[in-house]
Amino acid sequence: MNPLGEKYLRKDFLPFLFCPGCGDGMIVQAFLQAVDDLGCVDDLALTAGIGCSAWIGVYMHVDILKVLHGRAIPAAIGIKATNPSRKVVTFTGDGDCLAIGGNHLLHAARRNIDMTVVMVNNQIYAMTGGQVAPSTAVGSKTQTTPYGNLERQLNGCKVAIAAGATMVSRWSTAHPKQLIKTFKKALNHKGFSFIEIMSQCPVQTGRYLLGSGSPQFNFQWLKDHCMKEEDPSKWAEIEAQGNIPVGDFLQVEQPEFMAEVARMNQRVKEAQAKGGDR
Amino acid sequence: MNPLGEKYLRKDFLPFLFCPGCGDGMIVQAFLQAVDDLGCVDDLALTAGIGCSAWIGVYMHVDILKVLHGRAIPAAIGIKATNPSRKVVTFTGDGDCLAIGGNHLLHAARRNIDMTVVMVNNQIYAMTGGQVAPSTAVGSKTQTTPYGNLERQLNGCKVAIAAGATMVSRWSTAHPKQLIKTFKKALNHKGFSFIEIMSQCPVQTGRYLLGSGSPQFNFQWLKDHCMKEEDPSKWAEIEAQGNIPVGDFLQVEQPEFMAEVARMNQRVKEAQAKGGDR
Amino acid sequence: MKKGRIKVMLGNEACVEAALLAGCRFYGGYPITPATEILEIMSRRLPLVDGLCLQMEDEIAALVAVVGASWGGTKAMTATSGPGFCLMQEAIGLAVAVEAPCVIVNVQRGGPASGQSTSTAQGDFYQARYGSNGDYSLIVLCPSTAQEMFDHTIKAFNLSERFRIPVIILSDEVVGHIREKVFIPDADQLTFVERKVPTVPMEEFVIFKPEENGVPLMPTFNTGYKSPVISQAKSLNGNRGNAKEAVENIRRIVSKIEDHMDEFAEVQVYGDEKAETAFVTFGSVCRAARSAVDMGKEKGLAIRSVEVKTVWPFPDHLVRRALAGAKRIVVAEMNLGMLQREIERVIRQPEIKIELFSKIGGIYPQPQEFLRFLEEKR
Amino acid sequence: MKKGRIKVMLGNEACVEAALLAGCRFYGGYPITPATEILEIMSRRLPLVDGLCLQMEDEIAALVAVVGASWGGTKAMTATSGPGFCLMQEAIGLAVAVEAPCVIVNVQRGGPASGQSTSTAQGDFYQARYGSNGDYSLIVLCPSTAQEMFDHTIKAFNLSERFRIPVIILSDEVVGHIREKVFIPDADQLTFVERKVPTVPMEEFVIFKPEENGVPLMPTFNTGYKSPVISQAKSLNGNRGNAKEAVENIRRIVSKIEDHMDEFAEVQVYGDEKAETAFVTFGSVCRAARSAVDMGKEKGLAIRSVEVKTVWPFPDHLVRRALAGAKRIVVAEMNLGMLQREIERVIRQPEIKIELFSKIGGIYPQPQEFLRFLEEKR
Amino acid sequence: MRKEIIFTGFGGQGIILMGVIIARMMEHFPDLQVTQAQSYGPASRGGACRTDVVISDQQINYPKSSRPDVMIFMSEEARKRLLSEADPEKTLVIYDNTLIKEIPTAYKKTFAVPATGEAEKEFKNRMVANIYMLGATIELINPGSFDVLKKIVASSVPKKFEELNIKALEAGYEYYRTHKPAESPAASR
Amino acid sequence: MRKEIIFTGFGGQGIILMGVIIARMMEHFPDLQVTQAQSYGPASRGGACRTDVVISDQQINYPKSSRPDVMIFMSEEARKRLLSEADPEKTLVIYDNTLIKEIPTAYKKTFAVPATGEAEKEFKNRMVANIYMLGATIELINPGSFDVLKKIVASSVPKKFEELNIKALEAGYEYYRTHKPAESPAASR
Amino acid sequence: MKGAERIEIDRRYCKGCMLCKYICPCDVYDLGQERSDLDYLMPHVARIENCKVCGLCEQHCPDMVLTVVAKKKGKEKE
Amino acid sequence: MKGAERIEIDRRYCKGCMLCKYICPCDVYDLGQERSDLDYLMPHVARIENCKVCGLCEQHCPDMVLTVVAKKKGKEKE
Ligand SMILES: Cc1ncc(C[n+]2csc(CCOP(=O)(O)OP(=O)(O)O)c2C)c(N)n1
Ligand SMILES: Cc1ncc(C[n+]2csc(CCOP(=O)(O)OP(=O)(O)O)c2C)c(N)n1
Ligand code: SF4
Ligand code: SF4
Ligand code: SF4
Ligand code: SF4
Ligand code: SF4
Ligand code: SF4
Ligand SMILES: [Mg+2]
Ligand SMILES: [Mg+2]
Repeated sequence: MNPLGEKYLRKDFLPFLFCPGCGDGMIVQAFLQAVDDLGCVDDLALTAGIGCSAWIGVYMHVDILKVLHGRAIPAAIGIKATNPSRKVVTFTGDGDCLAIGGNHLLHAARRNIDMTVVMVNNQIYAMTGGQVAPSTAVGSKTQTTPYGNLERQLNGCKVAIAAGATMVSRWSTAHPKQLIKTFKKALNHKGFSFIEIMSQCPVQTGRYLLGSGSPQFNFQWLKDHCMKEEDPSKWAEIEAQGNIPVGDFLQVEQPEFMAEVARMNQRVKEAQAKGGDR
Repeated sequence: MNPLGEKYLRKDFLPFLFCPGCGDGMIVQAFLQAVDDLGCVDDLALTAGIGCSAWIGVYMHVDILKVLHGRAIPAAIGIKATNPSRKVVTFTGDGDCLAIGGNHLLHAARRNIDMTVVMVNNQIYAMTGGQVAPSTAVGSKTQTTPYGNLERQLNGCKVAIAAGATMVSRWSTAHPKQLIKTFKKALNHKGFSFIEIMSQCPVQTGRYLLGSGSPQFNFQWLKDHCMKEEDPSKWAEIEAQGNIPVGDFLQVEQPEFMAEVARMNQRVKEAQAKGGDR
Repeated sequence: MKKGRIKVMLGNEACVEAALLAGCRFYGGYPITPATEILEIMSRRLPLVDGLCLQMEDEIAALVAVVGASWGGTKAMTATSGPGFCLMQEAIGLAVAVEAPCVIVNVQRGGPASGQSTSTAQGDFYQARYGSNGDYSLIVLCPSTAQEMFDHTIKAFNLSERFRIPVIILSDEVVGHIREKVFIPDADQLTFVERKVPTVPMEEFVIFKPEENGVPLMPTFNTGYKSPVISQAKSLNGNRGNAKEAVENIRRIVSKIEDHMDEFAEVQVYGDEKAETAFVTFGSVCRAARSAVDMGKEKGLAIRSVEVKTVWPFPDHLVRRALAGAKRIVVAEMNLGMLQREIERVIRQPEIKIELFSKIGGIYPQPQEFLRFLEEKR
Repeated sequence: MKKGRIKVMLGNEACVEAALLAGCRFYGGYPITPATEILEIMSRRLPLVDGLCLQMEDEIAALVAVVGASWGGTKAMTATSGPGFCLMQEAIGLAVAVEAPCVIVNVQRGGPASGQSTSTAQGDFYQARYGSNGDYSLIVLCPSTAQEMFDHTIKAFNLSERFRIPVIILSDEVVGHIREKVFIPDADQLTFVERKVPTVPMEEFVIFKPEENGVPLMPTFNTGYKSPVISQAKSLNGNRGNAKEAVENIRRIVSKIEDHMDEFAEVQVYGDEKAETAFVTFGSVCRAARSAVDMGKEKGLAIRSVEVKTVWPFPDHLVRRALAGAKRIVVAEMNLGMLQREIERVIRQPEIKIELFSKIGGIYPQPQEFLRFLEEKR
Repeated sequence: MRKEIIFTGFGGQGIILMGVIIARMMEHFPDLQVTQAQSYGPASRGGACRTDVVISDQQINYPKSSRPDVMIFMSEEARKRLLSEADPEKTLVIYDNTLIKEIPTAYKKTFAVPATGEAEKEFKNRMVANIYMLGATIELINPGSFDVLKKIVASSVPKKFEELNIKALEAGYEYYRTHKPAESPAASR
Repeated sequence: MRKEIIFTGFGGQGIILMGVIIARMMEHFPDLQVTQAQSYGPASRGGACRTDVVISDQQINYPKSSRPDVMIFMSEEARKRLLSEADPEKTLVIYDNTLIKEIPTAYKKTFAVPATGEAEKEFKNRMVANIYMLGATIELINPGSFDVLKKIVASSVPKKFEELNIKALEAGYEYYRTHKPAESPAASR
Repeated sequence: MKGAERIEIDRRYCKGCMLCKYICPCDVYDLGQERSDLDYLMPHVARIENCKVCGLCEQHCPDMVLTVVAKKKGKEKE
Repeated sequence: MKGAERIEIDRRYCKGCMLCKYICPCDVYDLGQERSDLDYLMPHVARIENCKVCGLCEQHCPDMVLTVVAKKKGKEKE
């Protein structure tokens, strides 16, 4: 264990169940670094769904509720609703978040409830062995698209923006420094933040999509294909070249849901004290 | 029955279960007019979910599969998948489509499967008696937001665009002519089209949101608040005034899913005939 | 007699009233007839007590949010009807697996599928017990009056906290939509159970080690225990368990309830307890059966009506006792014969045929029909 | 003997092979261990026969798309495991209500909730029958070998078409993931049932009027009948029904199956049909029980093993017959006692205790343990 | 004493509210039990709509009406579908004769109230027909409780419609006083 | 005749494939039945991984191994967890001695194969250790079927790795020929 | 100029919403006294001579029960 | 200039992914011969003298098992 691990990991849960060279472990580390920098470990409450990436939070010694496939966001809402001062963070995979869980993303974003969704995008369903995900590129051969994927990608960041998220970023495991910074920004953002992290999965994505199961190769692939570009109007071009725009895309201030709830409750109780029933 | 009704309605299902002055009946008529103009009634196959608006298609004498709340789109996909030459149209409410069914909208749009989703937006859950919908304006008092709605609206058109729909329009029941034209465009569009129709619900929306249960008042409200504006950059301004942009927002050509499937099957079978197994 | 007040209330309203008294402060819901009033009234009432009522995007999100709120340290509930109850099944399993106390109301309507949204039915009898995957157990209570809607809701919260499980109130349209007088005891006249939280230092605490009563202490997220809570079969420390640990985990979450049934199981008998003719009923049908018993009495017919109040875990023992000596057993229910199967299982006397008086399609049985059934089928 | 070929296949693969032979041309699915191979193999095979395999966004969409495809006029199926099976419950009710023939495979894994994804279990026994809301019925088949995965899949398609219902293949991880020799008869050696479509003029056709066999003709969307198909309780012409019509509709969709059980119900007996000691099993446990019967025989113990192949509607009659004369009945299953309850219900002799040999946690029972159970519990 | 009353009409007329008001009144009668049960079609307006109120001095088990003492019809469709539930000899059949042409003479006890017509004519608002009807029938339902009824009506309608409703209620009561049926069945049982 | 073989190691070594290949071979032996059952942990790599193959001239009911004739260990963790399933007297314990230091002497029948070491050294590819191991053990599993095995291996791996795998297979077989255990248990039962 | 020969309102299904009356630019309708089969007060065609057969009422009728029958050509001048 | 006193690799959990070796700009690591407790070949710290204590290897190690211990200040000149 390195010192960060010594400080924050659940020793009795080790080793990580991730495969050798999996990006998920790197995300554990980057997140803990951000938490350490902010000194906010006691404020955290995490949720997760089902998938490899859903295990990221389990190894951290903080409150975590790991629920059903696709349902990490409503679980987070329940926790936040009852503990408004906690920093609630959801770890979810691209399948977990965009396939089965897509609707919850829309609705959490539109509510602008103060929480952070960290979506780990390894471009595949890894846990179940390499099936196509909504994030898999057109043409890719996976275990369920043996002749090439015909479905266009769902762009989590675009969807989050359309639904009303007030902070949206995308980075990769090859950007640990930026990632740490963005984590910190999100942890302090008042509202709904969405962070997509491109992450290597040597075993499934590597093997089926990229043609190599080597961790190094897969890590390098991310380095080569993630290009910083924060202007949405330039994304199409980058994407057309098979590359992935990364950066801090959006951060705006909007009324936050739990704060609005508190204001409403206050107002309603005052009105009632005055005798009106509405 | 007027002549259009005589020609196309299921006589033994009448009367419509809609309340007096409900916009849903006007949508039946406008849709049938479009179908009549195109002469495509035999090509149609409809699906619907649950809600007042979900009954729109039931009265038309065409194939219709009315399924579960929120699930009209996957039902349509199953029908289209097995009958690629049919014109498949889904009638769905704002709750049906954007609340419980939001995820299916995302995925049908990204697939660009050739079908039309007609989302009837009466800004409320009408069938169940006037609860808040994702389309209800902030501040509105409904049966489940007695102190005012705190959740920001989900904009179906924006979401459909972000997810990859290739045709997107919004009109209202106060625009029957434009609606008929847009229906015709959608019925001929090769790909996923999304049509949002602002519609009056005098009984729930009228009563709870707009303060009058009069059909005329509610109809006039739509006339007054729907403003033609097809440039997305100007929407925010219109919306800030409490108005609703309408128009034909988007139409582009992209590879259509069922056509791609057919090409793939062809290719794969040819490869197999040549002896390769992939 | 208890102190309190009397109010004419909708069954669904009585449920809300009781939930608030029991300390419910989070409600996650989704509208559906005939349960919608619970959500609507909650949305009016919860803000007044600093609670939160959320209309979620669907029933799945509703129950998962309830589970989140429960682990957040709050008493929480949801309500729905058949189609929504289907959607909640996976999350019911979740609540069982993560041992999150919560209350789920199913105000039954006609099925299958969309069925008959405004009509009553009792077709979710087995679904309430077995609708989720795998081995599990939970408690299901069946009220028949607005008063019982109130009483059972208090009981449901207490049992959910006592056992750390989802408790289901299996009501139906008749009970949810009836308006009648409800006695609301003053809060100090009632007993409220609260989940037990750990007090030992974090390092010494083993998250899923049961106390004597089979239930582990609950380190909710407001206690500072930094709890790992996963939906998989787990070992005592909360990590994924191996096969042996999985066995222990599953057996424990089932037996913590089934070994303590005498704490809560309830079967009532109305009418002549020694009568040879017995009706067996649950939920709203109890009421019609009672009237039938009364009518029978007027006509000189001795009848008992056995009312199963806690239908799951099925109280074999109590039902057997309540039916002891009965020669003719008629199960009356608004489905095609579900409770009947349990009675067949429990009353293993081949000479007694377990008859079924079944009403479906939303048609609530009339007392006269019970008596007619007894005559005609004789 | 039938003509055909022998191939070593995974149980899940045998299922696909049979489905394609039976004419399945649409598959809507979502990956989940241990059912994923069915989706994966379908995605390779269907394009070769001009079919379509769609990985949908979730299990709800998967089954609803299957129902759509079925009404589209195509034989269609899906497969899943516990958590996904939960999500499909509402749409199972839909398939029942709109009488859409389809096949649903549940390759069981450990529950509750996420449970043990890679381990076997039989905890969805009741869920398969009662997981959806309201009164309904459907057929559930339980294979125990890769060969039965094949045979039951053919049978499932045939029954689904015959009765216009969803047929569930309740398999488990052991059967889904076993590889063994499967005999694949040539297509002309098999019988395939196709749904009956109407031929009368559209105006004369009444969409939900049953034929003699209780099943209405199916005017699928490729027949030109302009069919109105709603998920509500309906009248014969397809419109929302009143109470009376609802009763008729619901009774019919249940009795069309339950009145014709002799067409498909299947219970097998392995070993000594007259033995006083009987195991009762279903699914993969049948195999271990057979080995136990053989081992017992070697030791001079006479045992019969009663294998319930079609578990729903539960074949009371056949099971009673297969158990006639048994003095000691041990139900062996990988759950905490589900089949046991049905046996208790069916064998109403108070002197016979229905014993339970239960293995959970993903631990497949060894034949020796059956014998040990017989000795120890004596 | 058990009295069963059925209110019926179509959705949107406020039929259910009539039952609710009667039920809520009973909070003021400690010795009486009450149940009010409703059933309605799926659409919010139109469709038959019905509520059963039972008043008794005993615990009420069966909460629906099986041999109604009073039936109040407020639409022609409701009359068509539900009149058969009335006992021609015993049931007092009250009907809105603006909407219902006639009741077969087989029904011995009847009382016609032009609630909708009066509401439209006198109050320019069909929505108060139900309250008018309540005023006209309260003496037949629970004699001597008009004052309680007035209180409950006032608290059951939005503030801004309170005056209108009370006026309609009083007009209905007046109609009763001037037109009441010969024999009051409420007194007779 | 019933022969039970267990292959075990960790995820990613291709343990399951070894069982699959043996099972598929049996298509070429009409008189033999075969079952291959597997179990593995949730992650795709790491975690214990195991497959049971049963070969018999009778119908195979119980498809798992309860008293294995042969066990093949390809990781230290697998040895730790599963060696207890071996019968010290009867089970032939085969192990990859690159990864497994030793087998307690209580186990009478053992055979060490440096599969991973050879794969790394000779073929610069750990991924073929399993095929090497198959080559080294086929005579102990199903004597005389090396040619069938070769055919099945060729059709079980991607075209571009076919040659490599066949070489590894042959190298394993060669290792067996030169190092085979004194008594062949396959022959002895 | 076009004119209406007659305007048919299908009394089986009219729900008296009066959108026809509201939308008519030529003040053809009044609120009537007659009730449809569904118990609603129907519109009354009070001033058919005003009708320009613009079709708006027919197009807006939510129950599709309204038919404006134009005068036959040649009849116009009568 | 900074230097490493030692580099610790926790053999209980190292999975031999060699991302440390890959990311190191100073060629400090070789593929080793020793196996971790999880049966993977671990990296070998072959040229510790090259190490600039940039921390990249530690930050990139997906199993958080790697610790670069910098020389204490003052020791640098030794
Ligand atoms: C309801 C349900 N359906 C399916 C599954 C099976 N399942 C587990 S993880 C997973 C996909 C995970 O993919 P992703 O979210 O991308 O996570 P990754 O493993 O790639 O990190 C699936 C389909 C499940 N557990 N529950
Ligand atoms: C699973 C499920 N949840 C809830 C319902 C209840 N329900 C029926 S319609 C409806 C809302 C309809 O609103 P919308 O889609 O906007 O249609 P509208 O009635 O407004 O046209 C709801 C919540 C249901 N039928 N099924
Ligand atoms: S399968 Fe992929 S994502 Fe999952 S642990 Fe392995 S490398 Fe990571
Ligand atoms: S409730 Fe509203 S949407 Fe529904 S039928 Fe009535 S007016 Fe139309
Ligand atoms: S618009 Fe149609 S339904 Fe409405 S009043 Fe006019 S004719 Fe009747
Ligand atoms: S056709 Fe035009 S002018 Fe004539 S009645 Fe209708 S709306 Fe008025
Ligand atoms: S990066 Fe970490 S896990 Fe990978 S080889 Fe280096 S020390 Fe081991
Ligand atoms: S700290 Fe930097 S220089 Fe030193 S070993 Fe690690 S990566 Fe190489
Ligand atoms: Mg993924
Ligand atoms: Mg709506």
